[in-house]
Order: sequence, then structure tokens, then C-alpha cells
Amino acid sequence: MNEFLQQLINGISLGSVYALIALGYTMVYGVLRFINFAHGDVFMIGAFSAMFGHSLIKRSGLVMPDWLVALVVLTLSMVVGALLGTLIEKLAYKPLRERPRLTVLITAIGVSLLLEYVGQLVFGAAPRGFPSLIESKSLGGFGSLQLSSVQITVVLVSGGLLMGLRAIVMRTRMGLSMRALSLNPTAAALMGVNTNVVISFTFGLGSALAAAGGVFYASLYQAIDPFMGVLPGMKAFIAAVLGGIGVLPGAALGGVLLGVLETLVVGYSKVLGIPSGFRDAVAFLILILILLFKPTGLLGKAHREKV
Amino acid sequence: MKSKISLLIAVLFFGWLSFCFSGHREASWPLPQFDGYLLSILILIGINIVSAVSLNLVNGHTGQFSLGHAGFMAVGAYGSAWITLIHGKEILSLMGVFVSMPAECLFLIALLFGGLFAAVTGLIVGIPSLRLRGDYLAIVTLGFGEIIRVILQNSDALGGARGLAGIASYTTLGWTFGVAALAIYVVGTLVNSTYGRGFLAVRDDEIAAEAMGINTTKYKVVAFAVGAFFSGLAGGLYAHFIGYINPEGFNFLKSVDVVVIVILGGMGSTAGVTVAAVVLTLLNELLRQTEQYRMIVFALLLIVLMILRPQGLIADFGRLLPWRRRA
Amino acid sequence: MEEASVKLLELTDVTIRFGGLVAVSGLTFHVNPGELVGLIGPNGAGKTTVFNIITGVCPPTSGSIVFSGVSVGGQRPYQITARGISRTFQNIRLFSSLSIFDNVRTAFNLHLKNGFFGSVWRGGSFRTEEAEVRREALELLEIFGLAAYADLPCRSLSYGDQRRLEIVRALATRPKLLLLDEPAAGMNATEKLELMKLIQFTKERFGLSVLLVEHDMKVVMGICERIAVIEYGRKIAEGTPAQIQKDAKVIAAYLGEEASDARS
Amino acid sequence: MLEVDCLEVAYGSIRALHRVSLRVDAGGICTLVGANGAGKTTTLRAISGLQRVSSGSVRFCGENITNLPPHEIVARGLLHVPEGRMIFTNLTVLENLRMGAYLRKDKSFIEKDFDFMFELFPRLREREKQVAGTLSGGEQQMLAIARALMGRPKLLMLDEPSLGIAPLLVRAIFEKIVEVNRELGLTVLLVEQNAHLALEVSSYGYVLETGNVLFQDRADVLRANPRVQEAYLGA
Repeated sequence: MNEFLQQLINGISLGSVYALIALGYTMVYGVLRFINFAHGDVFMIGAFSAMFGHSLIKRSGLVMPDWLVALVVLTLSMVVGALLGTLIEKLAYKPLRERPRLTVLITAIGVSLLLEYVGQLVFGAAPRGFPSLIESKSLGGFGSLQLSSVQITVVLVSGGLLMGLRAIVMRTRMGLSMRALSLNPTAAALMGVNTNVVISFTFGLGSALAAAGGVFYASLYQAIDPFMGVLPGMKAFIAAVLGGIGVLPGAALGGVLLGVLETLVVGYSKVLGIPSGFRDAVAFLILILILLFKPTGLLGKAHREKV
Repeated sequence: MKSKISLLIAVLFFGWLSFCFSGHREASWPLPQFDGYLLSILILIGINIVSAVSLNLVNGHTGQFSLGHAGFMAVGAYGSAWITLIHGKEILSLMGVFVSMPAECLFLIALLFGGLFAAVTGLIVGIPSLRLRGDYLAIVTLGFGEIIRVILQNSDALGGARGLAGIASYTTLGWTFGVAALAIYVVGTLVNSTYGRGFLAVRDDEIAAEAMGINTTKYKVVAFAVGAFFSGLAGGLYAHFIGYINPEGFNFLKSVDVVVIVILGGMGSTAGVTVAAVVLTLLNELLRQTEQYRMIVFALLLIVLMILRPQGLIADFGRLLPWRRRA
Repeated sequence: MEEASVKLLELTDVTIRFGGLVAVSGLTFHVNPGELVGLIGPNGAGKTTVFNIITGVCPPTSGSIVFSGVSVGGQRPYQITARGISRTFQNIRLFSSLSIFDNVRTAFNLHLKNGFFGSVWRGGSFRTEEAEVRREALELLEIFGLAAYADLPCRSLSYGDQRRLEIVRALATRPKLLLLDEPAAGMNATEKLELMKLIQFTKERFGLSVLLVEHDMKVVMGICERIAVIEYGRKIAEGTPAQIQKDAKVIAAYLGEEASDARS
Repeated sequence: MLEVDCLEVAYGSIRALHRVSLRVDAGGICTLVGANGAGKTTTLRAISGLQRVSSGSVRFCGENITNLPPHEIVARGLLHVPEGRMIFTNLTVLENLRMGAYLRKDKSFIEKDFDFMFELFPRLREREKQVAGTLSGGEQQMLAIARALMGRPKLLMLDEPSLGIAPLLVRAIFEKIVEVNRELGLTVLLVEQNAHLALEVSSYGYVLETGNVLFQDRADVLRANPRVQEAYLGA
């Protein structure tokens, strides 16, 4: 039982990172109907910005309490992520607004590869250690159950960011126009919404969350490299599809669900009789099953093609 | 009619090449002797032609964007290596009595086995995923490709993550360009028939194609199976050229390599894709010293191409040929 | 038994729902062999949906569809086309990257004996068949005056000619029943007159039945032998053009309430 | 108020509009009638910036607005209720209305206008908190009109307000259009397939055929024109 709870906790903390990245996929899909393949690489850039930000603060000699350093670093990487996201949209995707979705998908693959290999050129291919932004200590005390401060912080802060996002989407004017745009771009334009601004904002917001996800992921695993975004990126996309692409609560649900499932499969690989190496295949298997049996995802609605 | 002439010329040319090299790794008359490096580049060009032309049938002609091509190559590579490496001696001893060229026959059996196994995998992947379209299909095929890789990584009988080493070097220029000629011929003739125009119809408008009596599912599955068969052959050629294969060599990036060739050549243009395979293999070699720049160049190429010239750089290559020019 | 074999297409109590919306409800109507039937109704009444039901694009939620005595409800579109129903589309759906000739040629697919292996092997029977397809396709294009442009991309045709090509393509599947979805949309008065002649000519020349969805009253009243009117997915009237023009329900629903006194 | 001069629109190689010219005078209701595919919707889309114009010009209140992005045209007081209503199905009725007032800064007046809309369309008040997708076709059309009115337009363009709506409701909606026109002095440009009803409420009309203006005249004159009747009755 304890072991199960332990796996569950590990799964939820990993899942909340997936949820953060998945939100970006879902938001972009909502307004532009395409899969932003490069989203996982914004996640990577977020982690690297946090690392450089951290060392910059340490070297500057400023004395700050640890929590403030962590906050500054997180904010910094989210800002970098947001800027990068809007920049990518402006340069690579905006010229393709009226083109077939496949053209945009191929471009997105190009952008993804570009970020990875420029990253490799700049940061080097070898994994680097990621500084601990918050002191890592065990908060255990429930029998053999291990709760680390990092895990708890990741879950709590992710939860906070999700709430913040919900507030923006549900309560602000910009959020209203985002929802309107995803429901009907033509009608939104006819209400006076400047669609370019809303699309840029959506990219920025989604990318900021991905960058935050990168910081958390790096804090959990304490190592980063230019290709760290590839698998979490794809898994987060799968999480978005699982929850119903275009549906914000769906992305959060899908992320947590996927994190938990994946951790459980690894934790119980011996009992289930699957090698733990199949960890990464689990997500893809879920994707294939969901697309075949419930392509709209758990919380999504169906669209029909007009003939 | 004119496109048939250029197809015939291409097939004859590759057939002649393969004749020149039959049975040997070195060239025979009337071609000069190649040194090992040039030879290996030529073989790589041939393998890339096979895999790009076959992927083009799926992604270009039929419009079903697949990102799992490397998975089928892996199946072909492992399948054929499994025959030659693990069952090679038994089969050879069986054949030795009956045929004069046992090694070639063994390789043929291995290639066919790899290709057919890949085709079957293609069917298994294709039948369920072809209900999906566009970017969803791309992601699901990517997922299947990754699953194939993970399965290989975890199967001890095939060397797990270490892969298989010591595969016999059966691949010659003759074999490579023979298979390339076959791939170009099959894909070329296929889409140049009333039956084969169905592939293009499926790409242009699925609903109209169904309404005109075309079983779109069947067409997509056939495209997938034929594409997988030839990529399996490409994988087999590759395995018996390099001599060593591991699952990591058939990851997502390998699929992207082939996709780049198809896009550069122009989706749906066999001639363009063949030329692109040559150009990009050479470019690859030029950039080999500066490996870290290679993918950056490819990535930029993809982005710029999609924005400025989504139909591909060489799509209209065929029209430049003098006998295909129209008034 | 006797009766069923008389009617070419028979819809009985057909209903289709999309989510909560009932697009077509309890529709019953038929087409006799050799008949030219019009299906009219205000925008959004469900006419195109009826076409989509008949051709298998949207299988009905309930009700039966019988064509030539065989139930075709729930069959895939290509299977229904193979039974002898072919159609055109409201918003032209040609195979945009193919030539005019290839657009027509592709529609012969249904009747091919040479499939994958035949096309690769290119033996005698394949060559005979290809020549046959070529001859027939060109003949069809010739009849409709498009043969001279056969090798041009279909996008280079004018709007009216694209509609014509769609009809040619539909004929290449050798249908018994041809469904035309708003063939006159976007045409001017002269083109509409030509279209009317073309439809009647096609019907006689190929011995077809035609079911026509059309907004232009002149076209519908001018060539249809019988007209069914639907509104909100229900049939509200059926009869000859003369009867329909006098029907109070139709005038109220379709032509506007004031229509009756405006006519004189 | 609105002057459209020699407007040409092409979709690829197909020309949808050939030199369409029309004028809408302040305070009136003007109608565009014509068969399906005649170019009515394209004309409205070209005016509101949804469709690129290949040549010709659109002037609104003396200002050239040709090929401006839609949101800038809205900002000048020209609102378009598109064909098929295009309400935001997953937003509530109130949120839909709020979207209509998207560009307005006068917060206190917006609240008042909500009340005004609910007086104009009492059915909407009953469904204020409901998701708009659950409304009936007629209610959705009312919402679409109310949503556009929330933008305090100078000119309102309505595309097929009777589409897929029961005849009784069509009457009601047309009465509302007339009411809005009279009470608020709002100029209306109407596209409608129900020509008789549309011409009955309008002051001026244009008849379009295959992208050309066939006739234009006072609405009552058009109603008496045998060729207009013929086109609609097929007699």
C-alpha cells in the first residue's frame, strides 16, 4: 500500500509537469488547430534559462533568501519562454496562417530541430547538472513513505499556475477573446478582436507555462540537456489528446493521469511482466488507444466535416 | 506517355548500373574502379532513393503524412539480419547443394523476408491508424515508430540496446541500385495507371474519391504496405552495408531524414524525390565533418521551404527534361 | 414485391440526428426509373443532408434506403456508388491536382479488372483496359465539349465548366441515378439555360434518373417532372411543378408569406 | 454612409464579384437580394474585411476602409452579423453579449446596454446564464443581432437572418430589425433570400446575379418588378 502511495506521489509530481506543458499544446491547438511540435523545446530552453539565471544571481553576489532566488529564476525562465514562443509564432507560423495544417506541422518539426541543434551547439550535447533551487529534503514520516520537498513544491506551484491560468482564461477580457477565437475565429474578428494579438498572447502564455514545466522537470531530475524536451514534449502532447485537445481542464487531467500511469507501469513492471524499458512506449500506446477508441479524448467534443 | 519514357530511362539506367556491379563490391567495365569512400556514398545514395521513393508513395502521392518510416526500416534491417546472421549457416548449408551462388540467394531471401515482415508491420500499423488524418496520423505513426524501437531495445534475442553486430557485407552497388530501380519502377508505374490515380484522388479529396467509387481505406492500406515493404528493403540493404545495427539508429530523427528528402524533392514527384535523395546524401557527406551544423541546416531548410516553396525545390524537375517540355 | 421493383430509389421514414439536432426527420420519398425529380426547400432545410444520407456520407439514424431493390442504408459511399448512385457536390470537389482527363479516368476505378499487380506488371489485359478507359473517358469529355482541354489541370476551367466536369466525372462511374447538388449555383441566366438543356440531354443520352437539389426556381420548375419540398428536415409537399407553385404551404415556407398576393 | 465602388473579388481563378457598386444611405434599411451563389454573402464579407478585395473600393462615413483588417472596421462602427449566426456556442448568452462590446471602454454603459438588449429580446434574459449552443435557432439569431448591437454600430449588416428559422420567428426578427432601425436610427444593410419579406421592410434594394448588380431601385418598385417576381417564383 505504502509503495503504491509512493508511486502515486511520484506520478502526480511528474504528471503536474506534463500538465503544464500539455496546456500549451491545447491552447495553441484551440486557437490555430495545429500541433506545435516545438513546444517541448521551449520547455528545454526554459530549463536552461533557469540554470543560467541561477548562476548569474549567485555570481552577482546579491544576497537573497532561497525562496526569492527560486521565484526570480522561475519568473525569468517563464519570461524567456514567453518571448521565445511569440517569436517562433511571428517568424515561422504566422506566414503560414492560411496554408494546410500539414505545412505548418512540417515547419514546426523544423523549428523543433532548429532549437535542439542550436541548443546543442551553444550548450553542448552532454547533460549538465541542474542547481537545486529549493533545498531538497525528505519530509517523510509516514512510515516508509518518502515525500521530498521538491516534489511537494512542484505539485503546489504547478497547481497555483494552473489556477492562475484558469483565472486569466475565465475572468479577463483577453481570456474571453481567447475562448471566442477558439470557438469561431471569424465571429471573433467581427466583434473587433485583433486575432494576431490574441494568437501571440496565447503562444506567449502557453510557452511560459512550458518553460515553468522545464524548470520543475529539471528540479525533479537535476540534469538538463538540449534534447530533454523531446520526450516530455511528446508525452505532454499525448496528455493533451488524452484529456481532449483544445479543452483546458482536459490537458491538466490528462497530464496527471499520464504521469501516474507511467510511474505505476515502471514501479510495477515486475508484477505486470513488462520490462521497465517500456516506460516510454506506455505513453504512445495510450495515444494510439485513445485515438482509436475515443479520438475526442476524455473531455472533448466531436467535430464534423462539412460536405 | 512522356512520363513513361523518362521512367523507362531511369529504370534502364539503374538496371545498367546494377548489372555493372553484379556480384562484386567493385565496379566492372565500363565504369571505372571506385575507391571505397566513393563506393559507400553511392550505396548510401541508392538506399536513400529506395526509402524516400517509398515514403513518397505514402506521404506524397496518397497524402497520408507518416512520421514512422524509420520503424519500418528497422523491421526490415532486423528481419534480414536475423536471417543472415542467425539462420544464415543453416540456410546456406541447405542451399549449397542446389545453387551456384548461395550467398546471393541467402541475401535475396533475407531482403525479401525483411521487406515482407515490414509490409506486414505496415498493415498492422496502417489499418487502425488510417482512420486518422493529417497531424493526428503523423503523431500516431511517430508513436508506432517509437514503439517498434522500444520493443527492439528490450528484446534480448536481437541484442537489446546494443544491437546486432557482425552482419555480413552482402550489399553491393548492384543490389542497391537494383532495388532502387525496382522501387522507382513500382511506384512510378503504379501512379501512372487508372488504378494508381486513385492514390492521388485520395490525397486531393477523400470524400469525392469515395463518392466516385474509390475504396479509400484500401488505397491507404496498400500505400502503407508497399511503402513499408520498400523501406524494409532499404533497411535490409543498410544493415548488410554497415554491418552493425542498433535500435537508436532508427529513431525519430532517421524518419525526419527521409521526410526532409521527400519534402525537398516535392511530395508526389518520384523524379524530384530521386534527385533530392542524391543531393541530400551528398550534402550529408559534405557536412559530416561539422555534424553539429548538419541538422541546423536541415531544420532551416524545412522552415524556409515550407514558407517559400511548399511544393518542394525539385518538384518540377521532370518538366526540365527536354522530352517532357510542353509547348 | 412488384411495387418495390418499380421504384429505383426509395427512402422510408429516414431520420438523422447530429448530437441533439434533428436534421432530417421521418422523410419518405422515392425516385422512379427515368424520372427527373427536384428536391427544394429554404436554405438549411436539410437538402444536402438528404444527399449525404443517400450516398452514405452520413448514415441515417433510423429509416430504410432501398436502391434497385437492395437496402443500401449503412453502406460505405464507394459501395453505394458501385450500386449505381453517383453525385456532384454543392461546393465543387474535383481532384484539384489532376488533369481534366485524369479526373474522369479516376472515376472508372470501380469497373477496373486490373488492380495493383496488373498496374505494375502492365500485361496485355492491362494495356487493353487502359486503352478502353482512355477511349471512354475521351468520349464522355467529347460529348460535353471538354475533350480539347483534356490534358489541362482541372483548376484552369471556368466555374461553369468545373461544374460540367463534375457531372462528367459522376457519369464515368456509370450510374443509374445521378444526384446533382445545386448545379446552377453561381451561374448566370444564359449558363442556367444551357445547364437545363445539359441535364435533360444527359438524362436521355445515358438513360438515367436524376435527383436535383436546386435553389433556382426557374431551373427546377423548368425541367423537373416531380418536386418534393422539405422544410426543417420534413417533407411538406410533393407534386408536379404546377401543383407546387400553387401549394399554400410551400408559398408560405419557401417563397415568403407575401408571395401569394404579389403574384398576379 | 457606405459607398461600395466597382468591387471585385476572386477566389483563385474564379471571380465571385464583378464590379459591384452600391450605396447605403444613413437611417434606412437597404436589401441585397439574389439567388444562392449570386455573391450576396461575398459582398458583405468583402465590406467587413473578411474577404480580400482584388479591386474597387469600400468607403464608410467618408473614410476608405478597403482591405482593412476586420477588427479595425468594427472599431469604426460597421458590424456584420454573419451568415449562420456564428454565435460562440460554448460561451454563455451574457458572455456572447460581452464579446459584442469587446472594443467599448464605457463600462457603466455596457451594463445598461445588457438591460436594453434583454428588453428588446426578453427571451434572452431568461437564458442569460445558459450556454449559447443550447438556444433554439431563432434565439441564436436574436443573440447574434443583440451581440452586434452591443458594439453600438452605426451600420449593421445582417446576412440571412431568416436562415433555418421557423416562419413565425422570422416575422418577429424582422419586426425587431425595423424597431431597431426606427428607435435607434440605426442603418441596416440586409441580405436575405426571403425577398418579399426583406423588400417589405426595406427602403431600397439591389438584385444581384452571378456577381453583378442586375437591378437597383426603391424597394416597392422592385417588389412590383415582374422580373424579380419571376426569379423568385419561377412562374
